[in-house]
Amino acid sequence: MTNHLLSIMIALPFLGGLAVFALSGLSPDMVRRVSLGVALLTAVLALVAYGEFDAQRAQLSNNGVVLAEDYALDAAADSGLPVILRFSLGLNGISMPLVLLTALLTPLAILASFTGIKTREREYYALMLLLFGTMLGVFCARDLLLFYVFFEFTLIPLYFLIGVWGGSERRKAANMFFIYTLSGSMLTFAGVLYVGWKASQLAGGVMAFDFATLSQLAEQGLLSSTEQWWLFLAFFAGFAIKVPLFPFHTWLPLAHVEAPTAGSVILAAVLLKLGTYGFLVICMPFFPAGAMQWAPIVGVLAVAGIIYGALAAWVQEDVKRLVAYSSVSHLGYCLLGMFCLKMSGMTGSVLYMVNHGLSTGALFLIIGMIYERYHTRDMAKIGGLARKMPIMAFFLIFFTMSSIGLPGLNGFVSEFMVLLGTFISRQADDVAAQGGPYGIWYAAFGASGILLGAIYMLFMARRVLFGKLTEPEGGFDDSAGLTQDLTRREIGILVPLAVACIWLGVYPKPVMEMMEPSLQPILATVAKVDRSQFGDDRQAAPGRAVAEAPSPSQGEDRGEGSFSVADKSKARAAIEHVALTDSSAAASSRNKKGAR
Amino acid sequence: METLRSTAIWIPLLPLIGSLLVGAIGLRWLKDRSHWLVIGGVALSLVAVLSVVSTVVGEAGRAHNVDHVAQHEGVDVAHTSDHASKLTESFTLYQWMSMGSDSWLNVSFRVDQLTSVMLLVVVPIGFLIVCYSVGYMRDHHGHPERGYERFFAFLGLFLFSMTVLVLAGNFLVLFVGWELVGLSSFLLIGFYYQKPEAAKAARKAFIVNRVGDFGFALGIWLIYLTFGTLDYQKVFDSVALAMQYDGDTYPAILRDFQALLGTDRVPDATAASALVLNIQDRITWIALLLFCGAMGKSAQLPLHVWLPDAMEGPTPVSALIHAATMVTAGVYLVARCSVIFAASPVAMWFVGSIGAATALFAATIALTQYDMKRILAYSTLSQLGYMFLALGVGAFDSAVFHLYTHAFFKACLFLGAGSVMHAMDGVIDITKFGGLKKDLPITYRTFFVSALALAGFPFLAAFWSKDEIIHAALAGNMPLLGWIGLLTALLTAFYTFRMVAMAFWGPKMLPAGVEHAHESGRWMTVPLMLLAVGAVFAGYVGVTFSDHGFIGFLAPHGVFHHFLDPVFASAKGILGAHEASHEGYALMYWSSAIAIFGIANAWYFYTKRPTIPGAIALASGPIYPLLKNKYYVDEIYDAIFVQPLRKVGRFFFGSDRYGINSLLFIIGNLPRVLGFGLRTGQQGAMQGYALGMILGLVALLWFVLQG
Amino acid sequence: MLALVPMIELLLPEIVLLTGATLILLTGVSKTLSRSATLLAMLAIFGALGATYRHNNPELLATAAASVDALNPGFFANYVRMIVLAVGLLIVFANRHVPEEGERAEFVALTLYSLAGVMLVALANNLILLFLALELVSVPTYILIGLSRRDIEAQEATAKYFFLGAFAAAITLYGFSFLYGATGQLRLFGADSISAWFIDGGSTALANDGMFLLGVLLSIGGLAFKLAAAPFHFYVADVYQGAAATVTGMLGFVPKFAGMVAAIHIVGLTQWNLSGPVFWGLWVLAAVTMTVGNSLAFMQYNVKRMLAYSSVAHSGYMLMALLIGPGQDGSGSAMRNGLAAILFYMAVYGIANLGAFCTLAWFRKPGRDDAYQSAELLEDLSGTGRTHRWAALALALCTLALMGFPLTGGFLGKLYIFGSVFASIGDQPQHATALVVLVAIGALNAAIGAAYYLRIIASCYWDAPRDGRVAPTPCSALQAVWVVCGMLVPVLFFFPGTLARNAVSAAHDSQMKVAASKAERVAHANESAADEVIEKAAVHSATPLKSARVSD
Amino acid sequence: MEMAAPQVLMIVGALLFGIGVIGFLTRRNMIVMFLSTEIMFQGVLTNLVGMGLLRGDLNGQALGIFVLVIAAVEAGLGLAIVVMLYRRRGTLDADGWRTMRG
Repeated sequence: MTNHLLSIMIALPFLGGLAVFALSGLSPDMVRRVSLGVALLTAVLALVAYGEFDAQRAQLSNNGVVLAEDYALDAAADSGLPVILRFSLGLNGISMPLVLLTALLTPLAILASFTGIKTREREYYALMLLLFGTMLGVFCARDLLLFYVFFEFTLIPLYFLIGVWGGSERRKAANMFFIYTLSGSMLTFAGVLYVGWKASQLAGGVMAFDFATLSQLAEQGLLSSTEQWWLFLAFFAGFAIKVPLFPFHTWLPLAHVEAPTAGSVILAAVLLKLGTYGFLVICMPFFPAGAMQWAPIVGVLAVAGIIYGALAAWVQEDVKRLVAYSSVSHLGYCLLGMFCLKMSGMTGSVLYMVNHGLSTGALFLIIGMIYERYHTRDMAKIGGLARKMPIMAFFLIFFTMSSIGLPGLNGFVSEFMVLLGTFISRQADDVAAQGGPYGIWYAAFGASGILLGAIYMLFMARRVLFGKLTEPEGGFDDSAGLTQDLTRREIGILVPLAVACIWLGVYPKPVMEMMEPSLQPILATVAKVDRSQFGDDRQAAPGRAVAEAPSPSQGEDRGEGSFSVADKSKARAAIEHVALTDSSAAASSRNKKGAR
Repeated sequence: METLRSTAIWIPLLPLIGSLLVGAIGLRWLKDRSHWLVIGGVALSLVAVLSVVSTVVGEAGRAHNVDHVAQHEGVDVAHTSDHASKLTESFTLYQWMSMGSDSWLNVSFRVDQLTSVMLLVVVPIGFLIVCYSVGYMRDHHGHPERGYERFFAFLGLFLFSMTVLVLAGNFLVLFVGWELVGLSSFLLIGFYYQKPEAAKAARKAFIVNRVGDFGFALGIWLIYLTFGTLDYQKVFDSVALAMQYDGDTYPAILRDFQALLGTDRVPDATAASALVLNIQDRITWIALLLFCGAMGKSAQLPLHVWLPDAMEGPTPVSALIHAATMVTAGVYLVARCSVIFAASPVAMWFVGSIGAATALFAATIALTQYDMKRILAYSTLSQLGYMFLALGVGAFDSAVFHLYTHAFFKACLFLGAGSVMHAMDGVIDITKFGGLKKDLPITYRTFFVSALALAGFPFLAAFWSKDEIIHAALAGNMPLLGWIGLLTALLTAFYTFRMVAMAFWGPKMLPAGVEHAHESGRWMTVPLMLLAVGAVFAGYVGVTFSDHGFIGFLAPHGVFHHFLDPVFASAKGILGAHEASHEGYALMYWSSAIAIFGIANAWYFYTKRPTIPGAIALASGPIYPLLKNKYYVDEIYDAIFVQPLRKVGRFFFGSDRYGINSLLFIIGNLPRVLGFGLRTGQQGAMQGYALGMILGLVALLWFVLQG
Repeated sequence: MLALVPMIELLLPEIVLLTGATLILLTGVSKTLSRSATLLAMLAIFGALGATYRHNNPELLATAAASVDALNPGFFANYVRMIVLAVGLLIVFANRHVPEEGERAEFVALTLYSLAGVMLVALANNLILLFLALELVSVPTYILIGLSRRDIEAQEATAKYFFLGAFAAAITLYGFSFLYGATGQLRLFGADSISAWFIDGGSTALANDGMFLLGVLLSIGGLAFKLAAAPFHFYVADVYQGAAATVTGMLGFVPKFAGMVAAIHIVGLTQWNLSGPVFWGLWVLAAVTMTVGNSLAFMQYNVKRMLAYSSVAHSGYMLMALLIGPGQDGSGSAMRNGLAAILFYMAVYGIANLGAFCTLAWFRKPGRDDAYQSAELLEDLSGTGRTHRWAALALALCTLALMGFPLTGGFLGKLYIFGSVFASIGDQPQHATALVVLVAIGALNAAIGAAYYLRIIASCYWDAPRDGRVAPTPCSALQAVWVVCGMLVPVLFFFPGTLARNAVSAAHDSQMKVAASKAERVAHANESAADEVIEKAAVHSATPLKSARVSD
Repeated sequence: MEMAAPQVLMIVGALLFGIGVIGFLTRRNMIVMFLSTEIMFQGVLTNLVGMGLLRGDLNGQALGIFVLVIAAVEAGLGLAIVVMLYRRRGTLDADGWRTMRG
């Protein structure tokens, strides 16, 4: 079974969804149970996959994958086909945590829909399962075309989930979501084909899309840096909208506000990660030069998004929109860390994907629980709920804290690592001899998010939980069998997320060790890019470069034990390049010295 | 050492376990017995603290002796014996964050003399306050307040966080504790969440702290950028090394750096020299950024605004967190990083100035307030100002000393205020009651003693510590700070006794609705008395016997300072260690006089001639309203930061909806526009279609045959 | 040269089909007999398929083809035959409910004639045969539209289609006359043929020869009408709207396929060596066609018109592949082959398009004149996702295929087309930027397409059902067709192999024919003396256009 | 100026084709429009004959004959359609048939 574990894991929800859709005799209650059962079974498979992954971890080094499967769809040996669709799957250290995240959240989202979804249950749960399988497929795909197929197919279930079970403006939201993301990914599609064509030179003239071949392209000099620039742009179009990176984020608040709870949860927790995942496993290793040319721009947009999203979140009255804007802000971190060319930043970035999924997913779940009771998310209409719903209040505070990066909870670790990586980005080290693309100002501005994040999240928590009790007329709606405070089912949904938050906050080492072997090659590839070729004149002249010069201890005419003046000035020049890359910072540091 | 370390781990864990258990089962099963778990946890933790501290004292004594020998033989202090370094070494609990290539940021603790002092402040006082809360969080009939178990869970959480903060072995863990105490503070201030002011104050505290933490975090990253590590000792020793460097001692420096940071980081002399220059360049930035965090946590100007509002929390919280322990974390930070600060004259100047300014500023505000807890809060600000003043002039041990004495009398004052409040049914405005001396005898006595201590009355706790600070300031290169300190001392004595006079002296007066004023129960009075004892005697650990004169046989700089000496040795080394005499007898006379003068004035103004204050207030013109309204800082912040930022937020949200989305709308409707234009060609007439076809064909022909 | 036996051998599928059609026509004399029309048509189609299958024998083809030079047998023709017959079978079934009782025989027969026309277009190696085949495709369709519905819209559609079709046919023919005039040949490929002549002249001087170019352009222009490429697309929406939905399904496929195959022949005459201006002409044609089609479809709320304009856009996508052709030397990979992409796309498009129109026909509503008519407006479809789950699902799948969405064959169609354009950059690096830009335009157009296709899906699934709005057509044949189409659409994604491989070999075959003309011509030229070349050159120098210009 | 026969035929053919196009575009009566397409076909025919003359073979004429046949077929069909349209509307004005548009 382990030979086909991943395909079974992906196929199971598909088949389950189909069964749920086709079996018209099932009562709504049965539909719920069957879907939950299928989802849980899939999650168990994901866990089994993790067990296998753990056992075969040694294979991860050098871009290796675990549980690899590779079938060519419908291709005979004498294939004269234009393109061979390869169904090739595998898990590496980046996809494993995301698969686990998906496998954790989707069953919970299904469970959370039990009381909220009252119409057309069969279709609803079928779509949820379909979405589940597709998301797993994206993360397991080891072939660009397969990745793209799954990536794009996620649109369909969510389109219906928003469009049918959404709020009052659901049509607008679903349409905007679908068309906007699809427009971007059509350009990505063009990019995919271009890459495939380029890779045909390595694959005997047949278009090839498997990750292993594609990663050779740049290395073998088959993609010029201009081509990589354009290819990055093409993939950027799809991924940046998906992430969403400022200023392509406007579909997100709308989609979140209108989506049903489970839709929001999945959207925030997993679907947005498809974009960041794409950047990480496709853009960076396959177009390293493109990535490095774009890194400063992505960085600026990410920082802008962090601040923009945070400030926009602060003025929201709708809780869901507030959290949606917070996602814009948070995913800015994710991208900022990704391109900093430091292991800490990249690890933090992947961890951020998981953590954002947990905490924001949980926040959306809680908001959904409130909404089911009061049918409003307007903070002017609900307030002081802590009095009536202490358990809910506990969880809301808990996940708020997780979201604003309180140490001990998951958000902090990733936020800290991302910002640390960004901060030290410019410094040269063994991996990146030229240093990373960011000056310290990226981190300095980005870090303002930790302040702004606290402001808007606590603003929300204060209004919803604290102060005078405000409820809509008639109190809470108990028609669905809900109690005033959270029911046991709802607590059961939130507890696993809370446990995961604590675990990742206190002891994330296993997850980091899982990621590292797979991040290493990506980092190495990107770090090898010579950024001076495209006019990055601020390249670091690091201590390393200095170190390569004859050191005083080796010099013949210098006695051991004293620096010459020349050494000192050289070192100083090096330092000013390394550390305070922005001229203003350099100047201010000189002033400080003068003052002393 | 091993037992020391394994014991140290339990210091934070025990309160945490108590807290988690209470949180999990308190509401349903423990109910009004919830306190037992936390008290038990803290008590055990206290035992662990005592054991740890005794070990440290023992170790320190041995190390001191070895050091002594070493110094005699002229060996460099930085790399002497193993004994000396054992206490400064941090020990790793587990690896936390991966920095790539198998280097990790660890969760590590460090137990040294400074930690011991802090633990001795935090845990015992915490224990007393937990006990006090058992009485306080109940009504007169002994029924617990709503959220009783929650309160104890939070207190336990706080003690966990605070002990993590002081036990931290590197900057990362320090930051963790730093943020966690912020969380506990947030939760406890917002304990009465139904009160909008409490909710608001909680949020304000958290956010203002985050402002400081923003700088703090940047400082930590800058440290990592410079040193490639966050471990305290490596950082401090590197700074010390870099400051020692004078261009001639290259081989030793290279060897030392390699020993400290590893050969990967410092492969050769060039790298070492680069590192030295880096450190020299950035040390000021690092110090200032770290100080940002300290300003936030210790509520120094201009980030002081949250502390007075934090008094919305239950009084034990104010005593524990917002007077005795958490707010001193900033002082602890600077003291801990004394080497870094000492290496930067700018930073030292800045710290001292901010401290002095806050001390004076807060004292002036305290003169005009009527809310007992707020007066105490401003007083806390002011005393913290003293501590920073001390740090700024290089008197690190004096600052820690003051921190230590302050914890006792300020906690006692707060708890006394809480006892008053408890008796007055929650009223805390000193204009509403008076003359409580008789009804609340224990509260009055303990309060009075602590007030004397705060005022700097001779031979009580603050007398020694404050004097030391002023003395150090006057002796240093910024004597102005010393004069400010003296002025503040006067104000302190005055406003403290203004409060005492209005609340306890004079004719008896009770707020409306309160029939009798009851003295509080045992749970509350015992801690009060214990703390009052501390307020009297705590100062004596910092006093040494001298052979001069009458008073002079007691002089500052005693056991306490010797104990701490190793911690601040390298900082003092950098500062040039002006071993001035500690015998500022003249100053001791003067400050005693000032304290007594202030107390006497307050007594005169508020018991003998109660009309005078009003007259002065009237006569002062705009000054009184300015002080009464706390210099309008809140309003200014609101106008300068909050409102503009919200406007920007609204603008952003608007530009999303009307800017970006409109643009998208336009782009999205380009096909529609195009289709609308093309549709004019679709008029349904076949001849029109034929015309279109012919024109198109001609255009095609023309296009191709032309080119 | 008339070689009757090989001719019959080579034309067997067409002969079977046409014989069947004629027999069916004869059954029209009696109502009882005409009931069997569909059955007979099925038999005829299966017979033709069998004959085609027998043709997939290279030796047989080689011996037969050697003796008949007006035909162009081979895998290309066979592929076209198979696709046309397969889709044709679906078309026949789909239309079972359309004709009135008395007209069934004629209706079915005409359908078969039209199908035979497409097959002959593929088979034609001669301008005369090509022209006749094209007319054989179109003339029956004029009548079919008229027969399909009784109301005024169908008649208007007939009139428009007929008049404009005749107009376009004249243009095509005019182009043919210039092709003949420029070369003196009627054969398309082979030793003495238009394409061979083209090589002879050397690629530089004569490639730009005005008359030849004029011929190619006019022919393409006329064929663009069949393709519904801009600016010959005007009629599309009106005609599609007017015809019955199932007939529209046929109109979207049969004439378009015929036009595309003919265009492949015509452009193939240039040895796929498009000179600068022609390249740019086709480039603009492709870009404009996509954009115009999608923009107009974007405006529609009538599903039939929307799909009509979208068919314009699909022609645009296929023109992209036509632009880059199969590569010049025949050595390129399968991906490089634009023709293969077209052939694959056409099949998928035909199926998805037919499926969509069949579901529309299945959702019938009461129309004018007491007759039922198919669902037309978006609002007619509202709620069908709940009331008719499977039909709506089939419609959604077909729509997704038209959109080019993954897990449908349409995705692969787009993939092959865009991919072939990229792959051709290797051959023509001078056009790299132009081709990349064209793909980008294509990609953006696909996004526009998604926007309006989504409306169909949204109507089915989002809107509440309206009582009595639509009811299913009681025709199990029709139902079977949309079931088959709905199933084929994902199947073609997962198992594209057979179809794609056949498309590749068909395209390769066509490419070989072109290359063979070159080879044969070269061999021939070696035999004849150099003076013949000189003579020919002299003739060319006296080409009419040039001399006319001189005489002016 | 003397012109060779092929060129004359080609020019005449082009003129006929052009006249047909213009007639198709300008005349409203459907029968006249239909006749105009016929004239276009005749123009093509003339052109073909001229080309055949130029090339000196019969291929052109052969194609021409088929063109005639097709033209006849279209004529039959066209007239039937015209009759059908006339029956429906009672007019042959092409402008009357534009109910579908947009």
